[in-house]
Amino acid sequence: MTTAATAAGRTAAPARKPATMAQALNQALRDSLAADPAVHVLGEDVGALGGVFRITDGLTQEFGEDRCTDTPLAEAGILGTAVGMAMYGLRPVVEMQFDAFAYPAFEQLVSHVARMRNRTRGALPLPITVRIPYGGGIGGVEHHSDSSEAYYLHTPGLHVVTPATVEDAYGLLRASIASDDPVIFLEPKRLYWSKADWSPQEPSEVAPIGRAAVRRPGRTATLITYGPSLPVCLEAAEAAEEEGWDLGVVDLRSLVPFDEETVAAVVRGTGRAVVVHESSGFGGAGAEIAARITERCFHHLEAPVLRVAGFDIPYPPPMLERHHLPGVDRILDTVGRLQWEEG
Amino acid sequence: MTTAATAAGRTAAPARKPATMAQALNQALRDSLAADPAVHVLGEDVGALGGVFRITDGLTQEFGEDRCTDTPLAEAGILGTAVGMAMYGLRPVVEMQFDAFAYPAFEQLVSHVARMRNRTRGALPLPITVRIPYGGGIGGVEHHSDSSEAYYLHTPGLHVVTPATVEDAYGLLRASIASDDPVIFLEPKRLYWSKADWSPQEPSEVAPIGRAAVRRPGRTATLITYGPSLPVCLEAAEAAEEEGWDLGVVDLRSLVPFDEETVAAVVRGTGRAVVVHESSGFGGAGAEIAARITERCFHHLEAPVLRVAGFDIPYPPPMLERHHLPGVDRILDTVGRLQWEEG
Amino acid sequence: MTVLDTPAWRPRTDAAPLLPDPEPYRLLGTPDAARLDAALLRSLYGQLVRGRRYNQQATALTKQGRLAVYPSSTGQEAGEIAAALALRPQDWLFPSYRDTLAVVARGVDPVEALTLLRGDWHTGYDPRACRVAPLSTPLATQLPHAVGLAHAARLRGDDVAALAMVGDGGTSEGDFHEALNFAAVWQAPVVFLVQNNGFAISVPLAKQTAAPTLAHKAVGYGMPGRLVDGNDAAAMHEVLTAAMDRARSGGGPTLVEAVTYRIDAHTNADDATRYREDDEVAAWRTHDPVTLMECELTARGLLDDALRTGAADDAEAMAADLRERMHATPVLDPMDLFAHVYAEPTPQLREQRAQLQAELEAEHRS
Amino acid sequence: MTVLDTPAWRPRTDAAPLLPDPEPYRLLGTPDAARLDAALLRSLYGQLVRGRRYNQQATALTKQGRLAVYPSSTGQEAGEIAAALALRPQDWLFPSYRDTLAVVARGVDPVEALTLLRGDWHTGYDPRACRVAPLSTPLATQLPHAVGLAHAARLRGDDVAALAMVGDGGTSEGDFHEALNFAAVWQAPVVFLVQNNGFAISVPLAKQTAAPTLAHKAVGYGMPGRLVDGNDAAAMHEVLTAAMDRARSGGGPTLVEAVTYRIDAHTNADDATRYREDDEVAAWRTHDPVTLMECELTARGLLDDALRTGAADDAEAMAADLRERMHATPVLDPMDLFAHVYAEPTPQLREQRAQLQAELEAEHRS
Ligand SMILES: Cc1ncc(C[n+]2csc(CCOP(=O)(O)OP(=O)(O)O)c2C)c(N)n1
Ligand SMILES: Cc1ncc(C[n+]2csc(CCOP(=O)(O)OP(=O)(O)O)c2C)c(N)n1
Ligand SMILES: [Mg+2]
Ligand SMILES: [Mg+2]
Repeated sequence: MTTAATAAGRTAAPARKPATMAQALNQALRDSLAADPAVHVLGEDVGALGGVFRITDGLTQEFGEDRCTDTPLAEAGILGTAVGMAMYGLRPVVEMQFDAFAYPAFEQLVSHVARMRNRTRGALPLPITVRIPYGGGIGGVEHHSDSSEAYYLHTPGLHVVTPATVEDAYGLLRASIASDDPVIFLEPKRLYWSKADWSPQEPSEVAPIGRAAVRRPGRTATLITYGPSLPVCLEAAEAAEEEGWDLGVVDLRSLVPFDEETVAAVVRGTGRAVVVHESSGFGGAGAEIAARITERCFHHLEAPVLRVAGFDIPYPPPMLERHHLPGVDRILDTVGRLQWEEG
Repeated sequence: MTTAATAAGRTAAPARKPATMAQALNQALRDSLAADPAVHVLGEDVGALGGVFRITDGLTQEFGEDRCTDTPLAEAGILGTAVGMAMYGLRPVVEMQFDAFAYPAFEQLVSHVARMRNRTRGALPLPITVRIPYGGGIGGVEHHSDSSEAYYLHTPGLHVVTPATVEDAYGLLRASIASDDPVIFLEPKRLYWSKADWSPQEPSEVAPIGRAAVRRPGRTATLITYGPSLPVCLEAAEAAEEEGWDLGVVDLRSLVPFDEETVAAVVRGTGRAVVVHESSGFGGAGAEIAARITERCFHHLEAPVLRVAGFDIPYPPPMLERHHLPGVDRILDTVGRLQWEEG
Repeated sequence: MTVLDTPAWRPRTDAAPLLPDPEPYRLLGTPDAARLDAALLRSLYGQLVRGRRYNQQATALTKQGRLAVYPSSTGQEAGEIAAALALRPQDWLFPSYRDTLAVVARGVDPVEALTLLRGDWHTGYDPRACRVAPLSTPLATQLPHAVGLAHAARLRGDDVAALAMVGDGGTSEGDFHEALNFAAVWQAPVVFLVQNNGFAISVPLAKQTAAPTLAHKAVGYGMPGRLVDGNDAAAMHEVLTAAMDRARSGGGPTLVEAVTYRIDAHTNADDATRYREDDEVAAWRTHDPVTLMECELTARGLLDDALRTGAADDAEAMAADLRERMHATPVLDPMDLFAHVYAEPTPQLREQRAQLQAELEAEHRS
Repeated sequence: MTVLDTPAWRPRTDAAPLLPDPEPYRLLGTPDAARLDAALLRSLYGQLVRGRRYNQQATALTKQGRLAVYPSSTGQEAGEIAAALALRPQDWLFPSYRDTLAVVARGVDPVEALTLLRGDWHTGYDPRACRVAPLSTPLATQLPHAVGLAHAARLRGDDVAALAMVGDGGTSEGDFHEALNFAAVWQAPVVFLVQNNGFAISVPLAKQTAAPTLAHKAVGYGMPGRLVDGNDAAAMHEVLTAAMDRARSGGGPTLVEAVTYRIDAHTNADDATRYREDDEVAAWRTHDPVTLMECELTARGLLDDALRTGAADDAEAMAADLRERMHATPVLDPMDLFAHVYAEPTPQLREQRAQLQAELEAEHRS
């Protein structure tokens, strides 16, 4: 993994300067294409247009249509042909244009992508990366704001990765493409334009897939989150200081594999935890995280692990989404319910 | 619901005698077709063959091809056309031949079936019942033993129901077909041939969708389960008596809506609970149940809510499935880990 | 004679009549146009002018922040309008996200037709009352719905047919295939209209299909395929009306390919210069649906000032009304988020509803 | 001349040559058979006899509980064998769950080919070593895999083509549509073989499609469709070989429909009397692939005792060997359940592995 994230074979990259997550993802694709001739990018509008979010901008121009290919408009076909390409030894990187438009590929994903290695006792690993822009907060109309991670993390055979920072966007995408296992790479679309001082020249800072990052230490309670909700949690932690709360924030980065050790260690330290994510709460990632932490840390818990998640409703229309998305207030209200007296 | 489950319009039914779950399901379909001309059954091989499990046996002969229809072999097409039929006022009952073969219909299910009512502010409810034989234990080859409930219960807009007894098979299917909401009706295929003394003449005994049933009271700890795992849990409870444990067993019957009240009440009584299901544990139904109970009953819990589930692996081949399926021993081992000392 | 002559596999359909014409069917500017009723041409003209204006106004509303996004049908007005006019009151329209103009031409209030794109809800009109399905964003997924509804109506013995719209890109989706196959097997009273504008966002038709034409796909389902000049409102009207009549009379489904071009980009948010040449756009402007109709009317001496100004004024009035009503910010009740998920909210939803209610009251107090 | 003559929409393909013959192509029993090489006929005969015996033996193994289930290809041996023979060593076969015979004819050890159906694992052979994809149970899902692999080989500049098999029912799935479309757009070196036995389990072709023939579906993708007598091993061999050669030489994909019939039921577990008439089966027995070949050989005086007994003995030997080796119960290691889920087991899997290990040791002790 770490080698995967090294600068190997990369064309001279710019020095540390403000970059957006979109730019970091684009650089990761460019570097992966340059580093390994087996890497092929395919999807709808990834060519001349550079993708609707411009994540593949310039790749076809630089590497040619065979390396970055506009496909016909059919997601099962895209993923299904990617399976065949991987069977032949290529490393397809598939772009699904939006979260909800990955659903047509669900059978290929669950019945083949996730199972081919196991089915063949390891003879046919499928090093496929499926890039899916996910989540809301961008005023998208119906079907453009789904958080579908729970479907994927419940599917054995898939790795499920989601970056929350510019640096991780680069490093985790490089690592995902270099992985010999299929990776669902969930891109928090509302963080595409988030900026950070970043240089692709320091990929060594990037953790391998499967390691959570403690984004903020805290003694009072721990916020456990990932992807689009990280900035919200950090903001909440800031605001909590006024209440005299010292909240820690853990960024999971990878839902599968799940970094139980790190999360459990942090929660044992605080005895209180809240899991925060955008997707509907019922049967969401937060349920697994809460259940697992409780199994591991029961006697360290001063209060039940609570969850702040999207409501159990279809994603709202743009004008109402702010009520659905976990915000600072809802997070702090929940922290306030961590039974401070009884603890 | 209750009216739905009454004998209204049913053709004279046999008196109480041993019946299999398959027969009860067949009777429920027959009675629903007889009771409401809007009910239409469609799927692959549901006609002359009567379905690969014979659940639709005789329906085409009795009600004609327009009421019980063999469709072309395309699950998205089946569910998609069912959506259109429901838009026109019919009550389609769709059969998916096996769990894994419902995946091609995933987009129609998530993006339309679950959302049409909400999308149209209630103008277009979709009273569709999707019957899916699920789970393993029948020696099926790959793709014939999936437990896919976690995908459905995380999808707002769907009801998710699964019977574990002959009586519930009848009553819950009648209620599901009568429901104005889409229902994913999961049929535990290895219980198809389970028998019970049953008469369709007492449907009043049937609880409406959304009510759990306490199958066995118990003072020491509670096993929470559903569908194919109910008999295993009852067996485990029997065996536990030798260990001096008095285990209660709750049959959820409906995963959505989830009967929080009943489950929480029972767990508060015992202070210890184990959730048991066949599907992979990570992100499975058990995670939601454990997390939710813990949120509600934290101070009544003597130990963390533990889970006994299938491993986080693709469903095993027939010769190895017994190692994967939660059995009596694994359940009792887990009950034994409920921290009796510390409690 | 062998067993191969058994019905089991034998063609039940003759392929020849299913094949589309080699060239798109046209009426305007051809001798055949002579037989066209003047009143029809006048009304089509009025609708085209109105439709063009509607597209301009909706696009303008995006610039003023009154619409989240607008996928224009400028250049495709002939197809949008012909689709609506081919329907009787009891027939159903199944539009794609592109087709708000067809929805409006069908008689739905433009403000309600634009609800999805304004972002206050997912659908603004009552589909049953209007016999118009919600605008469908997931491509081609509305096609099986149209088949199912048409099939249901037929089972009920009702004289109802459905018309479903999809783009050239949408024809690549599995749902397109499954829908057309079900329709043909069930002989459902449904017509599939493919508006082929040569692009799926940035992807040109040559990367979408290698078929002779999209209309040729019909043969593989055993239904007739028709190839039409999608910018010729009269040809579109004639072909769609004939196809709908055929469906109503039990003749089964038809696939109609309308060859057209969208002058506007994919949506207001799209930058078309990244993938298409200006002179291609210019070339298609010479084949504009409004102009084609004007030429025909002029040739037949039908385009007098009354008609011209009448159409323009009517279009202006529609635009002014739309502009004004779209400037009023809709009043929304966040509690609606929980009202329609199920017939009865689950216990969990009731709890979440209460939570939001409390949050809003707190917000209000502070 | 209008803009309609611009390449954007214009047919790049002429439809006529893509259309299949009205009647299934046949060789055996026709004058054309004269040109067939005697050696080829002899070897096809041997393979057919062997294939028929293989189906009988596998079905017998289900009765003895040695196979969980067996989907027989009795009656379809010509297609199974011709598919395998059309491949060079470097080419790939993409079989459906029905096609273990093609897999065996391709050279895979029968015991390994039957692993899925015996139930000791999901795939028994190394797909890369054999250039045979795993048997695919989800219908039509293997077709896009074949397209992707063929496309990848072409991108790599390798002289490799793929042949993918599917049934008549499988053609209704969206994946069939998407795979053929991708193949045609990419001009991938792949051949699609549809074995049309007139049934999908119990569903007859008439409820599956209204197409003139399944081969006609090719036109809608811009590839040639060929209609062949699927029980005529010589015709199948010629057509598939030609299609593969065409693919290899950059000519693009071909859709081949083999008209056939399965004498056996869907699987050993199925009761075919519920949905088909005995006399239909009887009728097809008169058009049996083995018999057709025997007649041809006899007519040409090629069917001497040497050939007949040679083929029979060879088939018996294969069956005896299969019988014997399938009677040994496979020794399985439950720990394999965790070995191949990922390259590296996750922490969670390591824990679960340890749990099962402990359980088994406890079992062992007690
Ligand atoms: C299933 C699905 N995949 C992808 C998208 C994203 N998307 C929206 S419009 C579009 C292009 C559609 O092209 P076409 O069908 O030709 O219709 P047009 O926009 O040209 O009218 C794409 C890829 C979608 N809406 N649904
Ligand atoms: C996606 C999917 N849906 C349903 C099934 C269940 N099933 C297995 S075989 C079969 C019939 C297949 O018919 P056909 O394609 O004609 O092949 P044949 O069995 O006749 O060889 C069905 C419905 C499946 N395997 N995959
Ligand atoms: Mg288009
Ligand atoms: Mg078949």
